[in-house]
Amino acid sequence: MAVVNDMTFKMGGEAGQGADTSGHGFAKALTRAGLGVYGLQDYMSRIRGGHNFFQIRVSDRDVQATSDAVHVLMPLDLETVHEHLNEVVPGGAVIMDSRLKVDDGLLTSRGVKPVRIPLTEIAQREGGNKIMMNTASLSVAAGISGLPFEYIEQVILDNFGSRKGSKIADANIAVARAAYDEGAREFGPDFDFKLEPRPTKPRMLINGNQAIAFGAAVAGCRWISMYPMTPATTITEWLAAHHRKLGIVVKECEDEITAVLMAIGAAHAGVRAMTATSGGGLSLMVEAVGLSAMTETPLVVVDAQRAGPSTGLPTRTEQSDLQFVMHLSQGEFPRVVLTPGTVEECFQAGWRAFNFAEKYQIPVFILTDMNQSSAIRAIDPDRLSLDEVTIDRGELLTDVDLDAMTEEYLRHKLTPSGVSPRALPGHPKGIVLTTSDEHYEDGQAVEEAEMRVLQMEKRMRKLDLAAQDIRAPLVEGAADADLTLVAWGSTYGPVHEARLLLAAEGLKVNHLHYHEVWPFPTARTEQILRNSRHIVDIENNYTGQLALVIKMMTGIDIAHRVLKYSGRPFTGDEIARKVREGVLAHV
Amino acid sequence: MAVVNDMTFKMGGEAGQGADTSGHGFAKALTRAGLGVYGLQDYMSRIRGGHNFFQIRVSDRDVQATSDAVHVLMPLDLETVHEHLNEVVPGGAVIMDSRLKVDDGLLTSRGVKPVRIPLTEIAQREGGNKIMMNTASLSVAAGISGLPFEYIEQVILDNFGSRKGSKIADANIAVARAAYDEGAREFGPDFDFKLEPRPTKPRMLINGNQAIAFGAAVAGCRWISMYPMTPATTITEWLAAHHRKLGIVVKECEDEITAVLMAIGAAHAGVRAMTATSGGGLSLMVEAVGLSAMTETPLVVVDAQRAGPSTGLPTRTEQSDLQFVMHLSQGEFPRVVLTPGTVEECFQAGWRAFNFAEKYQIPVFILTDMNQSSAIRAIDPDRLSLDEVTIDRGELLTDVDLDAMTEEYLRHKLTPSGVSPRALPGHPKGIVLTTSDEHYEDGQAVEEAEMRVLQMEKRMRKLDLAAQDIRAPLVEGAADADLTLVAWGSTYGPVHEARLLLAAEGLKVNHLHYHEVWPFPTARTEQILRNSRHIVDIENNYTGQLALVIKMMTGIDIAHRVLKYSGRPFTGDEIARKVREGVLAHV
Amino acid sequence: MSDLKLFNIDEKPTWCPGCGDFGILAAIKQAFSQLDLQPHNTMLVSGIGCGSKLPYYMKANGFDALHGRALPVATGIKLANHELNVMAISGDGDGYGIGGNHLMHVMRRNPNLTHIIENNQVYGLTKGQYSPTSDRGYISSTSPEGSIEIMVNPMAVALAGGATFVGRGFAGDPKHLTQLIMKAIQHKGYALVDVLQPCVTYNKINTYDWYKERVYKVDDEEGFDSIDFGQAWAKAREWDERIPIGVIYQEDRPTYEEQVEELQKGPLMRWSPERPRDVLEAIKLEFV
Amino acid sequence: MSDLKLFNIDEKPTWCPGCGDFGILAAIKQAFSQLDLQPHNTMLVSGIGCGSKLPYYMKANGFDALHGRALPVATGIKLANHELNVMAISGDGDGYGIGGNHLMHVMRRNPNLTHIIENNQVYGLTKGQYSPTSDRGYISSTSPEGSIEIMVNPMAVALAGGATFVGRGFAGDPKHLTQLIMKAIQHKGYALVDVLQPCVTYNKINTYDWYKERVYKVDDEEGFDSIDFGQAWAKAREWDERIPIGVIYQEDRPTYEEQVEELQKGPLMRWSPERPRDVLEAIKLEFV
Ligand SMILES: Cc1ncc(C[n+]2csc(CCOP(=O)(O)OP(=O)(O)O)c2C)c(N)n1
Ligand SMILES: Cc1ncc(C[n+]2csc(CCOP(=O)(O)OP(=O)(O)O)c2C)c(N)n1
Ligand code: SF4
Ligand code: SF4
Ligand SMILES: [Mg+2]
Ligand SMILES: [Mg+2]
Repeated sequence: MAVVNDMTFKMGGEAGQGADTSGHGFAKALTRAGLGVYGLQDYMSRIRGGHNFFQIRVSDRDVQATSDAVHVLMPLDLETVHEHLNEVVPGGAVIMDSRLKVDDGLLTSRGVKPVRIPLTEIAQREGGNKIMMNTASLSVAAGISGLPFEYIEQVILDNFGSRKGSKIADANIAVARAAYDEGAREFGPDFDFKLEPRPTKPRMLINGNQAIAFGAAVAGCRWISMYPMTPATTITEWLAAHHRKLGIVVKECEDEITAVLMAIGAAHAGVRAMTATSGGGLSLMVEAVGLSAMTETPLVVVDAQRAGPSTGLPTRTEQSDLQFVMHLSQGEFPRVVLTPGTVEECFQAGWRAFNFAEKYQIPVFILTDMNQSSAIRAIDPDRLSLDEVTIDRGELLTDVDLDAMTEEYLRHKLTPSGVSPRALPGHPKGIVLTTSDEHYEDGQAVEEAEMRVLQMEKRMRKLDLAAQDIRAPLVEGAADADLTLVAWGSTYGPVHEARLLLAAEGLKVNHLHYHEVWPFPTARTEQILRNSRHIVDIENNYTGQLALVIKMMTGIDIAHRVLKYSGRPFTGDEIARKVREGVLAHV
Repeated sequence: MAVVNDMTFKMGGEAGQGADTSGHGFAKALTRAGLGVYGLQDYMSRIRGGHNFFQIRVSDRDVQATSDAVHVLMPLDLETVHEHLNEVVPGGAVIMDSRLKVDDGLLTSRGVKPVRIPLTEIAQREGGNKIMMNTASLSVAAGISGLPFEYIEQVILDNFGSRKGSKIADANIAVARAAYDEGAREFGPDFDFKLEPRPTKPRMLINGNQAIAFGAAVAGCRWISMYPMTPATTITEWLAAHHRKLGIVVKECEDEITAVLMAIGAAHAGVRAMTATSGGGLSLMVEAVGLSAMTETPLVVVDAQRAGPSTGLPTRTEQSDLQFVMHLSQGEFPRVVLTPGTVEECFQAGWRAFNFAEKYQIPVFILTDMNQSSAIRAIDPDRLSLDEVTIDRGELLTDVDLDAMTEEYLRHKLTPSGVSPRALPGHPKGIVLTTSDEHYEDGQAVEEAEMRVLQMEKRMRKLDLAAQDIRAPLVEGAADADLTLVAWGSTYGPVHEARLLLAAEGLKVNHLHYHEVWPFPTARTEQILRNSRHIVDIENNYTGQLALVIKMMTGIDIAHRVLKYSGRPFTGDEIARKVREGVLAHV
Repeated sequence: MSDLKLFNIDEKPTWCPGCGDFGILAAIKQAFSQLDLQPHNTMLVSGIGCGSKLPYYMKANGFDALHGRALPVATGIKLANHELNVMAISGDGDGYGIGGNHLMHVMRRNPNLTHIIENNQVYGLTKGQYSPTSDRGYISSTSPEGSIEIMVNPMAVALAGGATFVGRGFAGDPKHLTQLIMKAIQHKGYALVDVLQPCVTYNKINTYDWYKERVYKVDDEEGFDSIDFGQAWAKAREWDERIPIGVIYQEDRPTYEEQVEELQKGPLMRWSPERPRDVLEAIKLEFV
Repeated sequence: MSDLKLFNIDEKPTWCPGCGDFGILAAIKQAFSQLDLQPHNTMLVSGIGCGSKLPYYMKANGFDALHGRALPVATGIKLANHELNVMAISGDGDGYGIGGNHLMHVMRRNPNLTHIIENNQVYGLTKGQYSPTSDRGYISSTSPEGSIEIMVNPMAVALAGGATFVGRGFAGDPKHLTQLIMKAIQHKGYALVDVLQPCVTYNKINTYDWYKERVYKVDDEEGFDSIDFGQAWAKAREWDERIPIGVIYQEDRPTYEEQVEELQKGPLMRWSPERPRDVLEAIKLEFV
């Protein structure tokens, strides 16, 4: 019996063979078909060779993570077969060029179908270039699973955009058509995993970094200074590609120290400014973050985490900078840490960060990670709604305010809220003096204890205020749960999938997801966790950093932890299995 | 009735007037007299002018902190009188040049004695230079309190060392003699605070930075690379001054990034190496600390804390980098954090750090602070015993080991302990390859998950091992205490004094002092704190960082906190008062 | 010309009496006034050090940043609001030591910034350690046997690095310094002004007298033309015996701001953060 | 001459086929072998980038440090054990971008290090952004309208900064490069070798052909003498039309190690950490 709209495709090969681009195109076709799509990229820290893959999960529902099971494997080289064959489910298929030297017995013994098609030959014959083999392979996948050809054709036409009707588009379409037909004809009848379009209104296919960048764009960010670092670079690259439309200044700097300090300078002068980096670059920004705090200059820093310590695994994922960003730089000061876990939350973090930064005149961190930065998901465009966005610049003095001013302007005025009205340099009534030294209200350096204490308390008051703006952690699932899965950031997806799996087994389970983690939502956390019978902390790191923060803030000890630090993201199956084995087996 | 050997001297004036040097000389005289001496320096972030002071507490016992009460004030300028007169106790004295324009009524109304002596005149008349006024002032102090003149004379002779019997020494002695005699004669009979020598064997007068540097010297440190930063610089300056005797390479670098990386390079090549800085410089070292961890290169970093955030109060004290050093740099890795609180502990941290660093091949932090770096204390030389020092380089392969090696050398070999035997580059059998990327045992970069996990676990195992080497926190005072004072680092002194004061009032109080704080001594902490009725956390910071760490590790919430973040150190009186008012009043 | 008093402030410098920084402060105020600048359209961005305290001591927008980090903050400010006259102020440790890389790269960008380096050839505020411009052999607490590095030659580095204005002044000649700073401000592009600044407390070698015996004005040299790179290079390499002051080199090259598209319609900070809805919706459609 | 095979290792480079780094790797091995070096007395210290992976691909002591940070680690190693032949290896982003300040200051120190900069005028490993040596106008993902900075001129910077050996090679001419690297290793002091290295994947401007059309050997020029600073300076400023390769400049100056007292009796790492008890007790007495 056919399984409809619940399957996973995986294309793998050497870097440079284009598994990612092709995979992305296929994901687009599936999105157009109205299906739930989650696509994950996996690559090595090298430009050519090695082994990369792209994996796409498809479903009738909105899928949020990848799965362990693969239904269609599309190896562009031999290594992909050896690496991933064991993931292919019985009944699944391996789409191979006829000449790929694989012993079919290896497949058939596992119940996997060898789908041998002369891919290279088709590419060369129909398209005149064997580089179109990827297209051929994907078209076979579409053919055997019954995805109507028009979706493939449309994506090809899109990709060669302006050159519609061009030779190259036509050639690709010819290759696709031939491969599709042969696949459908020869292997379709015997293949039980099928795709059926579900017409909907057009949907977006977007990854976490694009969502952050788009959020920043909507928030009116006009400045990004940065230094390239995986997996943060694509945020800048997206903004650079749109710089004309957005009127945004994009500056690549000589290092991350410069990048963050230029952003601080720009923010001080009055523009919404950000920088984006990963751990190593963030390490170099540490001193400047303290400068932002002390001078009360708004600053937005994206830290796209990867597996550390040090250079670590540059293209692999991890959630291991939480405590680092909570405590980085000498001394004590208020900061906000946002930890989005979905593209929607990435978008929100992207715009909300600027409001936090400007309202409280503090550094704000957006923590994302390798997995989330590049994983794509199909969503309804309304989920990134421009209507929900507010732009709140906080107590920013206008020229009118300043014109009316009768007293000397005090940049660091002591106020009950802790927020000092901000003048931008340039107005005769608002001469702005600030400094990284502790200071008087007017920005002159201070030595005496009393003012030091007052300024320290003033700054720290802003944290209490910001706490009121922080969104409570999400709780999803059973209200009277026996089991609470606790997580933050990009593990939202797999934990969500795991919850569904466990709930389907009859468990009363819920999911506590932290997407805005500092100032810590202590009261809400206690309210939820004090009522949970069993709590499992799930993190993509070694030490269970969120669990440590929860304990630090509430005293609640989360005894069960599912931690992963291989540099790879969780799958929902994996979490469900580990919860079953590691926790449920022992309670 | 005379109070014997329990008083505090304070000399104050503009930067450049020499309150610190003179004060230090006086402290030396008192030390020679066999008294307990604790001397504290306080200065502004400027080179001339402003207001600085030097305060010396003297006692029959070993005093560990300064006090609120001053018995003899020696103002070198008017501001000192205005700033500090209110600290002088009834019966105390202000030693002034006859011409200093102070209304004596201000003093007498508070029961304070104006001791007017023509200091400048004496300096000029007897010594030929009014710069000797400081000497005159101190000599009056000695005169009125009855310290035998020989102690003053001896220090003067010492200071002009090689020039003994020189004109300048003679001139100073003449000034001192005249001032001493006039003070003793005119004001001595009427002054009730007296000093009596207590002959002992010779004692040392040493500050925290000297003790750390001396500890490092004893440990065989042969390398310090640094960039100047208050209050860490004096560690390097002390080592530089002794570089010939110690055969140590001292390198001032272009910045802290270079400083720490040169130390890592030197350590990798086989020497015991360190760097010393304060918060801003530490912020710049963050990335390199991760490198040390990942490449398993021993590294010792001293962070002499000052009031932050950012440049903050450059010459003021604070304990606000604890959580920063615990979590700094991306990713997760083992580290050790030592937090000495006395000169003895500074010495111990100074040598123990190198053993931790080499045995576990990790970064080790010594956290000290402005106050401790420059505060001097008189101690029995046996308290910095060379006999207690061990040098343990851990699993360091000798040439003999390497000669005998039959297999390829693996720098990052997986071992049960997590420690991989270390070869130093240079031996034909031990080619050493390492990298900041995650790696195989042989040092080649790795992409695959399995080895990543194994290396991660290997590194983290070293933390468990290091935990066994960590010294338990000190517990002093009543075994069955009703009240436990919890503190770390340089607050040891004032908390110690406060405990004595509170105990003297009949309270059952003890003091839990953390001097080696990470890996955290969890079991011992629970053992002590679970038995305490009332716990007060005392820290020189805003957020109570140790209390947060304790809660994170044990879940124990310390409700009462005595926190100070004015940039000034605690006094014992102050803590005792705050505990009485803030805690005891409410229980 | 604006009123010099506009730039006065009721804050007494904490510098040691006699410090060369007083002369520099006076010269900057003079230059601002003579160029008709106002406190509100000027911005001083400094590092950390004795000299970097300068923004405290005059009325103008001021940002005392981090040790070594005046340039990137100043560049960010300038690009966000290029109507401000932005001046960066560093010490020698600050500008040539820890901040050296910013210097190397700002020269490639050529933003319209004036950069004053108060070069006392020593670390003043941290009490007298040797600096990157200390003479080889300089004895200090961190170089008890004398430093073994050769000194940075800021003029040569600036020429090699592509600076479009390279000048040197002397704090002991505030009049000449004022003229020099004025030229630097008027220059369109990055202008480096290295100022020989006696530190009376710590540097007992490079004193007022030491400098006075050596400095001479390039303008007094017949035939010297600061537009000639070759001549400039020759001057840049002089030290020891004779030390040239004045404009060593000047060149015309587009400024950074002129080349950033987004700045052509006026200062970036003037734009509202609200972007047109249709632009954003159109971008969203790209994902569909 | 040692056996070239000594330096071979069973690890396949992950570089793109045709990458200029292959030529550099071959030249380094050749130079080591011809100078009779051995894996155990050589040490390669690199940053992070495509080129910085080089230490993985040959048998020698190796330390792949941080992006931009090869020099300080190499200096630390060299001073701790000056019997090792230490070579630092950087990319252009690595060495001239983020690591620029280390370059500026290592030249003042003159440790006996060989520094190879694999200059492909692009950020390779992060996928093709423009670098400090990219030509002005270079189009990349972070400079969609072309970069607006002028490129760093490494040769000029090295001469102005006080480097005692300044050379340039071309990855497309490994024989010449081998000779150059040998001279750099033989040079006593800091030797900068900038190597023009085509990045076949990202840099479509500065290709093998582009370089081939332009490079020429300074040794082939009549009358050229690398000891003459003036001639070197002239060569250093050439680019665009003609690009000189070979030893541009060479000078004798004491090395860093020679000037550090503590190193005169042999490598620092040979000393035991145990210091004589009497020395320590004597120091303790100073506090009494
Ligand atoms: C990151 C960092 N490192 C070190 C310091 C300490 N520090 C303050 S000023 C200074 C040097 C000052 O020398 P210079 O820049 O020449 O200025 P000067 O005081 O001589 O005017 C140093 C090292 C600091 N504030 N920040
Ligand atoms: C602190 C830090 N910032 C950024 C990166 C990311 N990164 C890795 S390699 C590289 C640039 C590589 O360019 P280059 O140095 O020219 O070497 P190439 O790859 O071209 O050989 C960057 C930016 C990093 N590893 N560390
Ligand atoms: S220490 Fe030197 S530079 Fe600093 S204020 Fe005093 S004289 Fe000026
Ligand atoms: S990306 Fe360029 S530099 Fe990197 S390996 Fe490929 S060709 Fe070489
Ligand atoms: Mg200086
Ligand atoms: Mg490059």
